Amino acid sequence: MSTKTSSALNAPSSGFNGLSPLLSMLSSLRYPALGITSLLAAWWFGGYLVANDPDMWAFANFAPAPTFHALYGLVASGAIWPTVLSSLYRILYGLFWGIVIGVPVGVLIGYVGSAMKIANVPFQFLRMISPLAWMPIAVLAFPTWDSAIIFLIVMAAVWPIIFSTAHGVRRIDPNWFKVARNLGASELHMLRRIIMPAIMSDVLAGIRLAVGVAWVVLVPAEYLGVTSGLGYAINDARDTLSYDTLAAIVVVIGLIGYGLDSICSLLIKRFNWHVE
Amino acid sequence: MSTKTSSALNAPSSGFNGLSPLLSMLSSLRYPALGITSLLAAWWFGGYLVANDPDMWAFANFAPAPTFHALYGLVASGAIWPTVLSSLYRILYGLFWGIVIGVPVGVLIGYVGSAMKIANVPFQFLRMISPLAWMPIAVLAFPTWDSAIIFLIVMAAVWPIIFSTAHGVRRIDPNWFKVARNLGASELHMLRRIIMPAIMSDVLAGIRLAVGVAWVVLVPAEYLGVTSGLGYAINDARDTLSYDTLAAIVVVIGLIGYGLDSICSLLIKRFNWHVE
Amino acid sequence: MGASLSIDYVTHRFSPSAEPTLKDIDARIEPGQMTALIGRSGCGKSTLLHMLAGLLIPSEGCVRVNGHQISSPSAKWNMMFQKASLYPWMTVQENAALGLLFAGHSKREATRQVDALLDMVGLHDKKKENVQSLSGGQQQRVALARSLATNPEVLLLDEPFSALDAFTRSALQEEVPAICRERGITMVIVTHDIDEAITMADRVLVMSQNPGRIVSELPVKLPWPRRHMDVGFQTLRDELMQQFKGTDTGLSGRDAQSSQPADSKAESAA
Amino acid sequence: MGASLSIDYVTHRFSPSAEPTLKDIDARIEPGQMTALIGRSGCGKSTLLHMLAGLLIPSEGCVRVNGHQISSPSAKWNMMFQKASLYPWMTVQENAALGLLFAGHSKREATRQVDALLDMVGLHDKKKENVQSLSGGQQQRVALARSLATNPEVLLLDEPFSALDAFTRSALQEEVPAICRERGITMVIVTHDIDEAITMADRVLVMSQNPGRIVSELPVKLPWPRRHMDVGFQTLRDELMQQFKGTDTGLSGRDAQSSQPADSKAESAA
Amino acid sequence: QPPADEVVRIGYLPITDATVLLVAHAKGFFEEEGLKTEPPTLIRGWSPLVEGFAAGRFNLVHFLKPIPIWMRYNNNFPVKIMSWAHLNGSGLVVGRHTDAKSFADLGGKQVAVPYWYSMHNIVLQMGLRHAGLTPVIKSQSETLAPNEVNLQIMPPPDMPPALAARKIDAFIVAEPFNAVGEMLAGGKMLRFTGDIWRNHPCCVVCMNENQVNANPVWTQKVMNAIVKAQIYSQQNKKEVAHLLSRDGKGYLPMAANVVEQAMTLYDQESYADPNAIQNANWGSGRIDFQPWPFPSATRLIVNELKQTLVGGDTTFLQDLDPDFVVDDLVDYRFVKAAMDKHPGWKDAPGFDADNPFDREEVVKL
Ligand SMILES: Nc1ncnc2c1ncn2[C@@H]1O[C@H](COP(=O)(O)OP(=O)(O)OP(=O)(O)O)[C@@H](O)[C@H]1O
Ligand SMILES: Nc1ncnc2c1ncn2[C@@H]1O[C@H](COP(=O)(O)OP(=O)(O)OP(=O)(O)O)[C@@H](O)[C@H]1O
Ligand SMILES: [Mg+2]
Ligand SMILES: [Mg+2]
Repeated sequence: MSTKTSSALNAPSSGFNGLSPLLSMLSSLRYPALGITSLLAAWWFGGYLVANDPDMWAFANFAPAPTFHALYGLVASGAIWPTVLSSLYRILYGLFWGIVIGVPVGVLIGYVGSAMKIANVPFQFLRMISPLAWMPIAVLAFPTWDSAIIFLIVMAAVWPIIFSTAHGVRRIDPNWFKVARNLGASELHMLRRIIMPAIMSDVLAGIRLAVGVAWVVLVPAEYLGVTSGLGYAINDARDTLSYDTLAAIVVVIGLIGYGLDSICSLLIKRFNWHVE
Repeated sequence: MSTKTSSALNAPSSGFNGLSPLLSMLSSLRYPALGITSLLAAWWFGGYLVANDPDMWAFANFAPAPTFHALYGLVASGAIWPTVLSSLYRILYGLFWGIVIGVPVGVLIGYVGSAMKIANVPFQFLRMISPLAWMPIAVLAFPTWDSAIIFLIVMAAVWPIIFSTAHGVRRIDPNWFKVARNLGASELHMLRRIIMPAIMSDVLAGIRLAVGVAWVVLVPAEYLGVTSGLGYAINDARDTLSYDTLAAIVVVIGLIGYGLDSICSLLIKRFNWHVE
Repeated sequence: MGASLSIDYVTHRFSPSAEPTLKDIDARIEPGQMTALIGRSGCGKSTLLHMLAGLLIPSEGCVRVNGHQISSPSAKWNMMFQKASLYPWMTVQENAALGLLFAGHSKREATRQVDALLDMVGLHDKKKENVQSLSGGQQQRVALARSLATNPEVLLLDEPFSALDAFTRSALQEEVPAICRERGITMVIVTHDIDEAITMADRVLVMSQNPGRIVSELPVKLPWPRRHMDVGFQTLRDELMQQFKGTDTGLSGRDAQSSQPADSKAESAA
Repeated sequence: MGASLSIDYVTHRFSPSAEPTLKDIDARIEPGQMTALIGRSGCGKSTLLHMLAGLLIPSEGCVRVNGHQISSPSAKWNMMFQKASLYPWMTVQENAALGLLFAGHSKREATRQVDALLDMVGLHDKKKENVQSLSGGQQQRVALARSLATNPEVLLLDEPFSALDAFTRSALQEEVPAICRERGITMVIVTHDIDEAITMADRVLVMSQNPGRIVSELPVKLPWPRRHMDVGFQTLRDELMQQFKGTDTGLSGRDAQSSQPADSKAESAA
Repeated sequence: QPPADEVVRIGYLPITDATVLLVAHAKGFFEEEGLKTEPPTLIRGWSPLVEGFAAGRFNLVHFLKPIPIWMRYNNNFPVKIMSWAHLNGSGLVVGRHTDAKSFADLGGKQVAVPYWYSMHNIVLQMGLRHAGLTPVIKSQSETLAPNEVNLQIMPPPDMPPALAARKIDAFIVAEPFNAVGEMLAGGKMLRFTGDIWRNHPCCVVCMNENQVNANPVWTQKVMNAIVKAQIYSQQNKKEVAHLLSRDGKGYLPMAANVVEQAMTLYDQESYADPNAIQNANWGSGRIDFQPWPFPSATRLIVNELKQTLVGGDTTFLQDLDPDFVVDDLVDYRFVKAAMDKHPGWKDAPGFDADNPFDREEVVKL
């Protein structure tokens, strides 16, 4: 999405430039390339600093070169795939439940004032509980480790979704409700035709945040009785001081997260009704 | 905040009911009371289930009765205060930096299209990094344990703020930009007079989420060389399997979090320009 | 068939401590009658219309439709708002068809029905477009089609043609009452245009401001369609203009600076 | 002092593949001149005004102010939008004073200056109120005050009085040109009201639709203030009405259903 | 004021393995040697402790014995083992739902270990292999063959509830989590590790080689204090337990009675069924303290590590020569000098007056 103002002003003319599609695609990659380059540069520089510090050189493995070497090793040996799959499964399952619970609850507390008042105190308490504090409960309450981990992910990921959704509902133009009632909308119509389309981009923004939170929680969650997954691999890498592997796993998580986020972005574009 | 529709329809008449202020205050506590009661009931029931399981009865200490007993002990002995203070200090400090970094960055990527494109990839990678994966870096890069912990909190709390802010900027009515430019607003005016007031409630919604994330991260962050704090106390409780203390600390975190959240809510009300 | 409306001693304050915006409004409207409401900007016309639509509950008094007090909106008494408030995620057609969808019609049936109305308001070539790309007047016409489509018993129009050019406006000033007469719809139109009031209504209510009251009422007993140049039309216009002028000098006395030139102009226009 | 405006062969398409919305618009406006732009709803009046304000870049041709091509908005050429677009977190006063604040005036000074304007538009008792509680016409008047306050060289008004009652409107139809004359502001007003065009402008441009073109131009050489009943006024009105009618039958032929009754009505009005 | 790196900076985990470091601090042994100390820093988890040590935050730490092997030979970090921290001190606890009486009964079961590179994992796998079972690392959903034992890594605090909720069938861990597992989760001690491998090392005291070389005098003083603490701890287990606990100086978060049971309860009546103490004649305690880093034990560990199943990449281990490690990894000079100065260590279990600095490793499975 481009600047509001410049798009409002110049969008019509931008279609007329003489660039071939390929060239314009390349030039649209300019910005991401700049971003990636800066990240790599900062990363490399961090590694360089550490490598040249007499006390800390042992940690210099997290620099880009060893990391990509380790990443290559992980991919080439195929060791990464089961790891990725099992974590992805947990994340997606957790997000699924986060959405299934979070969106309706968010709409409810955004729309119905009393629901909001009832839920406020319990939600404030629940959402501040660290996954590490939930762990004993998860261990006691769930039959399998996987379900305990998914529970931890849900307990962390559901809040951004609930809050974003509720915030979106509260920001809906009150006139839109009036007009709909006035046209005879039932509560169901209101939900399907007015509220859902109106808040879609907020829900997706919440899900985007939830994706990040889910990955963040995955690492402590995979302390629990599992022997595969990216969080487990990170714990393992730290245990063996293999900071190259650790950084490689972080890169993998970043790539997957980026993929999930891109899906959300696409959906936001799809459901965004603001004219650009 | 009450239902949009009911407020739009009935707000004018609601001021005229005959209840005395005291009575109406009491009746406004009805909903929170219901919420708290349900939470306590669910909690009590969970404890009851565990206590009646022949295998797990020994872990039933997290139930309300032992918890409040432990809480009383913590408060009566005064042991809780230094714990609360040191964590609160870290959280507030972390939130402070989260806001100081997050709001400008969020405005920038929401407002300037190219900034968004540049930052997207690096941000997607950075935000998925678990505090546990950051830990080695934090230990290396920061001179004190406290600053390492605050770094971990910032790295987790900054994302909801950035994303909420950027989302808010992107949702600003394009006409508002047009009108402002048309009236001769400089970029600085735009920021101060248009963007900031327009996104205030989004920023605060982001901060509300960040408060939750900060508490969640506090527990693993206080793995690191500190000897006080609520996260530290939770870790202690876990090490000793004193689930009553663990639950009591969770209650304390909930209370403080609720307090912080209420401040945000008040500010949201203060800065919300939607007519109710 | 149309419904009867009854406004029973309605007084409204937006906050308990404020001066009343509307005061002791009392009026009855027969089924199928077409009533115009005129008055100065800010006198409370939209507020009164919101009450008739069940979108606002008066702080005193009540509003009845067919004798039943109304307290909530319904598709039976439809209001077209002063601001178009279209849904930006829907096309023109979808916006216009919304009321029919809510009433349980299939998408196809609803589309078919609104197509005729969209043709009538001159938007045949904009049906599939996003409403955000419409001009101000086009948006207003979509809102009009949307209100007409629900086929309500009571139709409340809040300055429905304010963004239209003279020709489009003039066409619709004829079409809309024709539709209402045909279907027996009770119509209330708020307008700031005295000619429009006379062209479209069976009677005209004049509101004063601070507080908003109904200060006079004029039946319009002219044949349809009404011609601006007819003598009856002109007489009525003069009479209304006098009434209207009275709302300012007599009752508020506040709007002095703007009312002074208005008087002189209006006189010359009359 | 006012600036000169020059529209040089402007053609505009909202998307490269679409039919042009504006086609070959070419016109020059002298400093201090007051120009009215009339045309059917949706013909492109607002689009053209956006270009004059620097808020939209034409896909072909260009717009010049005092000979310099403009490509961005500026406080020197101010546009009052068709939709009021007030900032909901500000009071009436703050909204109106915004342009002055941007121009570097102190808050006190800005407030003092807009107070007079707010009095003029009849909002003296609403100054401290939130703009969301204003009626449609009141909001429009705030926007007008905001535009006037910046004291621009060029003032672009997009149907500025559409939500106002006859009296308020009539007062402002006199006040606004008076201010422009006094300060030498170049004014362009878009309106759907032929009387308004004649009352306020030195010349009237008539636009056709599909595509939007300027089809005719009429100088208005009447003394100020203008009276609707004057003979010169009536002649001009009849002439414009004919031109206006031509924009439909001659060039688009699409709006048939709505234009038919419009013609008959307009004729009777003329 | 001594330079910053001469202040003794201890990092520790809140487990009984840290006893000697904490006792040396609590009892002022460092100060007796003329050293300045900072209060020991509590860290949760081996990884942050290793990172803190490698980043120079600490100059005196305790590590599980395999960790320095890993750091020195996989990461080339100049770590040196200065002495042992304690002997024995761990056990294998089985859930009451399993009825397991010996290693052989663990076929098809889930067993949790605290850390792949730990004595616990090594001893557990020695036992499993001896019983003809194969340790595997599989996901929970995969079915296990009757002769397979699935291993998983788990933070010690989660082990007792996991055992109670029957998610795992057994765990092997250091004290006091065994004691907690017995008391709260109805677990049974299947076998003490010290009853399998006589007086095995568990944690070791480590320092940075550069620091040692740069500051031999300082190092000697530190080691003197450590040896004194070893002797004191071995002779006053009960008092030390109280001292470390929350009720004493609060180095550990546990209550005194838990720490006490974890350090002292070691009799055959209490642990008859299953028979957790089969070699009572060894004279070991539940935990014992003895500083000398017997080379034979290091050799055994390196050899065993090579056959121990762990979750990471262990290629570097295969080329590791145990005899080289014995001399390269451990610094015997300072501990020897300290032991010569403070002979109280001779009371330690398994002391052989004829050959005090060599021993034969005894493993009875
Ligand atoms: N952003 C846009 N994208 C596509 N089409 C647009 C856009 N904005 C306006 N249009 C189309 O351009 C034409 C002219 O619109 P414009 O708003 O200029 O009309 P107008 O003359 O101001 O009409 P009105 O009197 O109803 O306000 C309309 O048909 C409209 O649908
Ligand atoms: N929500 C509100 N809160 C407070 N005051 C309000 C609110 N809505 C309207 N008002 C005030 O009530 C008065 C009547 O408003 P209303 O919108 O009914 O006027 P109107 O007759 O429709 O005017 P116009 O012709 O300008 O649309 C105005 O002075 C307005 O400021
Ligand atoms: Mg109104
Ligand atoms: Mg327009």
